[in-house]
Amino acid sequence: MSTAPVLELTGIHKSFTGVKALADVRLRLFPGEVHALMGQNGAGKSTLIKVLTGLYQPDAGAITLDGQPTAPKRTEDAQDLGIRTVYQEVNLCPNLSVAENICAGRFPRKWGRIDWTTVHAEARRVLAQMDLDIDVTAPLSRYSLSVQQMVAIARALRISARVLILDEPTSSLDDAAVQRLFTVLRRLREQGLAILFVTHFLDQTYALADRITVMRNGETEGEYLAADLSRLALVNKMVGAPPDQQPSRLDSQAAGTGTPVLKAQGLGRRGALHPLDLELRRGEVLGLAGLLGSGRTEAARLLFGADTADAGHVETDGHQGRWHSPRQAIAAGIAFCSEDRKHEGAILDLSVRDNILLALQARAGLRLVMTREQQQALADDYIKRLGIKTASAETPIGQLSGGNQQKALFARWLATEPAVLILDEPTRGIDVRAKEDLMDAVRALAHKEDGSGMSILFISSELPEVLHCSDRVVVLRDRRAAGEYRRGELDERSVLEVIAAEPAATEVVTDV
Amino acid sequence: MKRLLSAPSFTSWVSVALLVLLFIGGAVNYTGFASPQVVLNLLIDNAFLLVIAVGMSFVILSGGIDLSVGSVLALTTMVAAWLLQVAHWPAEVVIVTVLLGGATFGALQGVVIHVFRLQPFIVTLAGMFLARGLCFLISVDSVTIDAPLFVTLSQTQIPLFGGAFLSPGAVIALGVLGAGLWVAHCTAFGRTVYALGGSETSALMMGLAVGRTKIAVYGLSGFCASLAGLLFAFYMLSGYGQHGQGVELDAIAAVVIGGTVLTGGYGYVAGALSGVLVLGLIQTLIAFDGTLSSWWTKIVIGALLFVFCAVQRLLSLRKTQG
Amino acid sequence: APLTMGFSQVGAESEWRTANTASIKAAAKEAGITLKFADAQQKQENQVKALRSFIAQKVDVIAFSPVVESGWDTVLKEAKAAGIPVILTDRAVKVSDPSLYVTFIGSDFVEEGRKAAKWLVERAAKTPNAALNIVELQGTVGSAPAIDRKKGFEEGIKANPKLQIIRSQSGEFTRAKGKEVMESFLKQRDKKIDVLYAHNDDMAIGAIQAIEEAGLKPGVDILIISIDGVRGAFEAMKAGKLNVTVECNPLLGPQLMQLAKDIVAKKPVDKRITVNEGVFTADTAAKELPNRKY
Amino acid sequence: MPSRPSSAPLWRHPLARPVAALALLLAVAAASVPGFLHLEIKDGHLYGNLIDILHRAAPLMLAALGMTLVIATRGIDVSVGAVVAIAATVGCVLVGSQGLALAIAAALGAALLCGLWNGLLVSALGLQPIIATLILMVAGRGLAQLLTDGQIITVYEPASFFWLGGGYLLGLPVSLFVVATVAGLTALLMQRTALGLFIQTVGINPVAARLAGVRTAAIVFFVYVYCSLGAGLAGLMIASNIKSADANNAGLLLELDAILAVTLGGGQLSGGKFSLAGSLVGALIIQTLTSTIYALGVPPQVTMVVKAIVVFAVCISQSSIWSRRSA
Ligand SMILES: Nc1ncnc2c1ncn2[C@@H]1O[C@H](COP(=O)(O)OP(=O)(O)OP(=O)(O)O)[C@@H](O)[C@H]1O
Ligand SMILES: Nc1ncnc2c1ncn2[C@@H]1O[C@H](COP(=O)(O)OP(=O)(O)OP(=O)(O)O)[C@@H](O)[C@H]1O
Ligand SMILES: [Mg+2]
Ligand SMILES: [Mg+2]
Repeated sequence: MSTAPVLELTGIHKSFTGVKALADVRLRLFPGEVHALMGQNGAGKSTLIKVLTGLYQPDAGAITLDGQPTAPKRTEDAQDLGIRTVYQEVNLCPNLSVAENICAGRFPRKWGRIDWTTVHAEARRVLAQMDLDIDVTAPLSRYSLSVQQMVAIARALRISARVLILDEPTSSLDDAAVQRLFTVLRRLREQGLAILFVTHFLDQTYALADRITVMRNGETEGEYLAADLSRLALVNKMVGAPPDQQPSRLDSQAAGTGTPVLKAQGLGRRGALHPLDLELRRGEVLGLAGLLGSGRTEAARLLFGADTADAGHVETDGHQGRWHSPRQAIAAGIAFCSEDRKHEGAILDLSVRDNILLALQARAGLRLVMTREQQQALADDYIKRLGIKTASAETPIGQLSGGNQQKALFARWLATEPAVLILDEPTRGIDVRAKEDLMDAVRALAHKEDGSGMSILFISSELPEVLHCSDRVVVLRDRRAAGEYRRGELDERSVLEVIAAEPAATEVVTDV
Repeated sequence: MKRLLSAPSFTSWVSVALLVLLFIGGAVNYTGFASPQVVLNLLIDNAFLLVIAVGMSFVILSGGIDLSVGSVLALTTMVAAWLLQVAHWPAEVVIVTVLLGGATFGALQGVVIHVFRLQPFIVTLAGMFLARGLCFLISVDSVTIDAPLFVTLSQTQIPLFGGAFLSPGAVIALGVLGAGLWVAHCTAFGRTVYALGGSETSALMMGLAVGRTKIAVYGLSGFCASLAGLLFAFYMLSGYGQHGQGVELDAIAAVVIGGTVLTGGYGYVAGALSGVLVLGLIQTLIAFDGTLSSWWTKIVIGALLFVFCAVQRLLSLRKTQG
Repeated sequence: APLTMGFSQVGAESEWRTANTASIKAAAKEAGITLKFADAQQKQENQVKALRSFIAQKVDVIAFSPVVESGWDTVLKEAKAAGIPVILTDRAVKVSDPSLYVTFIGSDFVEEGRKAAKWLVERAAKTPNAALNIVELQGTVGSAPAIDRKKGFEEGIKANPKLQIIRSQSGEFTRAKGKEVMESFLKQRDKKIDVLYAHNDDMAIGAIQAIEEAGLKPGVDILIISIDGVRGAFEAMKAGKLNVTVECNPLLGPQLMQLAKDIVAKKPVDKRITVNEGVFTADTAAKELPNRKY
Repeated sequence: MPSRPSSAPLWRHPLARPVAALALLLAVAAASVPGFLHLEIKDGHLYGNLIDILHRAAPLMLAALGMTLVIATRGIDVSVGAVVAIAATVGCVLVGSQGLALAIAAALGAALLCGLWNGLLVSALGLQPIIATLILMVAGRGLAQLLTDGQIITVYEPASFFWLGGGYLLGLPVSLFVVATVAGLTALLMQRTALGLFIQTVGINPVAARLAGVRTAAIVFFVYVYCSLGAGLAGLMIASNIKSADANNAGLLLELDAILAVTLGGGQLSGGKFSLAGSLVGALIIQTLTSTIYALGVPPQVTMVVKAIVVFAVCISQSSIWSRRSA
């Protein structure tokens, strides 16, 4: 492993109007190695990757490939140099078919025309590496974010390359999918590929990485061999604390068992979810566990009225029936933080302040709920409380790093002080420390001494998170409830057994 | 039935069905309507519009818009007439020249849009003024074309069955439609156009040739517009700065009626044909009726357009809900 | 069976045109002719489509007011092949073979321009020493009346060097644009404006408002000449704000229907039939106004 | 209205480039046409090219204000010109017999109906905005002509009708006060209520807007109604100015100019952030250009080319690539 680096970046500087994103950053990628890039939200990981792949031009610094200086001007250049990239947000075309998304740019041809049969076969082949068997001719938008993320990875894997860059590829994948991805990556590593991997999961880092570069506040903190760096040391380097500081833990209180605030009876939608009974009580955190495609997102959307149910009904304080629009659910005190922040959450061009204010204001209607100063104070308060890294509350949310966008959207719903808060993958793309803070916040919101806590429906592909947070866990399988367990009744292993009692649905369910 | 309903081309089939209904309506009400020549006239009279609409389909699919096509059409007729009648160039050379000129004009607009990151609407609007203005710089009057090749192409009737005929222009237009379909669905360029319309940033991050494709799309539209100009010149045998007023709007309408989404990424080039036929059929119906005053003509066109779009929309709504 | 005529009108872009349409429709009813009317909305391609549909309907005679002069060969040949006689109204066409149409009935735009110029030349003769600065409000750029009325007028004043067109701009045949352009002319203080020549009455009426708003007396401080002779022009003349309008008679319906009958009955007709048109000045306006139906 | 951090330098302000373009255009006109900027008092009011520009731009500014909001929601309204014709005709047909108040109410009422129709097609039926409004664009002028039988309706009475489009107040055209009032009220509406926020939200990400509880359909509905009302007022203004209604020509192609004004003012046709002031400046740029062309005595057949070149130049000067270079 002591060969020369394939790719080396030195002295990279990059600033955006008013924001210094990268300052004197270094990075070395060696062939046959997996290199983890670690850092808190907003540390500059994604920006570095964008510089390296020609999407941004660095203000200063040098990139060398095989010792030769290069300067990719466009993403095409980077591809031609053998650098394949999966960016942080899914950056594919929702209108194109899965197969096209995988093959676009390098279509197999026959007699001057695209050879569709081969295109589809190719797509199936790469997806099969990750055990995904879906209709590759269907438009990408038909599939959930997790599937889209796998498609994005498949696209990068299709063409053999010399450097493979993956920016938080596993943020919405479940364990099984992650394991399959890792198998593929290990094989590629053996073939001599240099792999750069960004993640906030320490387990994944240590399972795969040979070398770790830590970034903090836009600077390189250091480069280490994974074997030489303990977890604790890594976390402390990321946050900039002394190497042996232990994270403080807020001990959680007992489960709240209040009165039901949200009851779903036989709630279902053809093609999405079998009729489901669900009860959410005051002051509890209810976890929804399940594999990809098990119907968790669908359940959440029906509970919120994002999709209209065609069976069953929802009961809240003083309301019984089906939601016809999210507005009705919001009026009944329900909030929903979607898993797809780019398409269903963030209003990218608007400021962090406006984004935080939006749901509160929408509920109030046209009359301004607060003065400009109060808005400012509200936004600043959340920015501080949730540790959102932003130049100011007036910065467009699109300029924040992924994890910080996620936090701002969480703030949007907290600001409405809902009775029921539905969180679909709220920890997606959030760094280790922030994740703990968020989970603590979730429990604190629910477990108020006076019993006035929120009821929270917590969905996450991270089983430990679900188990850690929830007072009760409902397991979904194949789009129906497969069991309900109280806190402490289950450990990770037994949940996995429940989840995987039958082989997970691997084909698209069109009619239920 | 279910299969049909869930097919992605469902909306297009709705258009075809409505088109047939509209035609039957005409045939029942007006004598002489149900003759094959009336159908063929739809193609003959709208050949130029079809060609422009094919080019426009690509532009709209890529998420852009091209307002300059009507003026480029006029400019083509004018330049062609001037080269033929005043400069006495050979007809073949003129044809090649104007086609290249149109493509260049379009591509230049594409370059401005891409390099300066400007909105297609405004750039092509300026292009529209420019091309129209250039016509009047050549001559404000209309110029008759009498080059033998043009006259022959204008007056040739390609006999089909039972005395019905098609013009060479219509055949060329159908050829362009076929080529357009092929390019859109079977070439990397075509797919990149769709990708651009789906999400430009994504296309960029996927490493697709965004800039080249954009420029090519406008070049293609310019080419189609000048080819349409030639067809127009065959059709009218004249060059005139006022030709093709408002054709850009007709073309956009045809493309959108044909099921393409104006914001890009979704739709079929084939839809251009049904869109053009709808617009043509509405006009034919009105001409056959022959009792409408000028203002009722406008109102009826609007009403028919409304009925068509509303029914199309309602049927596809039913589909997504059912 | 009653005679069927297919008539393709240019559009309804002006009062003059509306009067023209009304006259044709009324005359057809009067003469017992079934009229197939199609409005081309100012587009030649629409007219060609309409003519094709008339041929498909096998009408007995086709009449149309061409949007432009050129570009009619192909479709007229189709009409001829179908044995349908064609009458042109209002505007002439340029075709390779004059037998493609039977006759032309209507006005001569160049002649109208000449008549306007003639009035001005005579008027200028009364004040032989003074030079007269003329501003011109043109019609829509490229349209046949705009081109021809400009041509005729320029021809008419050429002989007199004291008559100079100092500014010329398109007012697009509308009141609003006529007013806007005239306003702009009036703001330029390098040369005094003596005469306004407008290609149609609407622009002249708009310009009169601009002149009044600038504190001048239209018809007195600035002589105003226009063409068409619509009702509004006569009202302006009666008020002394317009000096002269050259009539362009839209009421050719009865003549057209008679022609159609004659042609179908195979009677010989002239190739060129002009309609009666006059030049009306402010003095005759009051008398003529009640006769104006449009 | 979009806000800006006050710390940004002046030349980075979104209005800086449009205003600079306008200033440059005026400078060119002043340099090449002697006395172009000359103002004098005539009959107790200001008189000169500058006043003409403001006065003539008034209807366009009204249309551009509405178009700004429509475009902010990712829509487009091509029926503006037709609505102008309808309102102008209704107003002129009624003003003689029914009196001023009723005529104005009826004209604005007709415009309101047009807006409701457009809004219904776009937000309830879900037609694509360009097609939805194209229907009215085609049929609207026909409806207006139907009311007048194709004639131009000339208004002789009452004189008060001419005040709106031709009168003066405090030495300035009344139309300017109308525009100022409408623009001011709109700006107030955007600032003092959440409407501006909602409009931008719907334009940037309609899916997210719906999930956040914004009444997307109602917002879309509103902008079309607002746009039509603005067009209706513009129609009355035009009719009042020329003391007549010309159903066939009133407001012809005004929609194109309005869209151009919005884009020249820095608005994005893809929706989202908008600037009312920018659109007003855009409208002034267009009118200044027209007036300059008249004043320069550019022959009509060259006018289009000149216009095109100026529009190209203004656009390119506003390109974002310049600011990136200098940043
Ligand atoms: N286009 C932009 N304009 C302005 N600032 C930007 C832009 N892109 C990124 N930034 C800023 O640069 C910094 C680094 O962002 P980056 O996305 O690289 O973080 P990250 O390490 O990938 O974080 P995360 O783990 O949340 O994805 C952030 O402060 C962000 O606000
Ligand atoms: N591994 C897979 N193989 C085949 N199809 C899948 C797979 N994962 C998801 N899908 C399909 O994707 C669609 C949406 O599933 P989605 O992942 O949103 O459900 P979910 O339970 O909400 O998932 P998540 O765990 O991401 O919240 C379904 O049609 C499902 O069949
Ligand atoms: Mg990142
Ligand atoms: Mg999910």
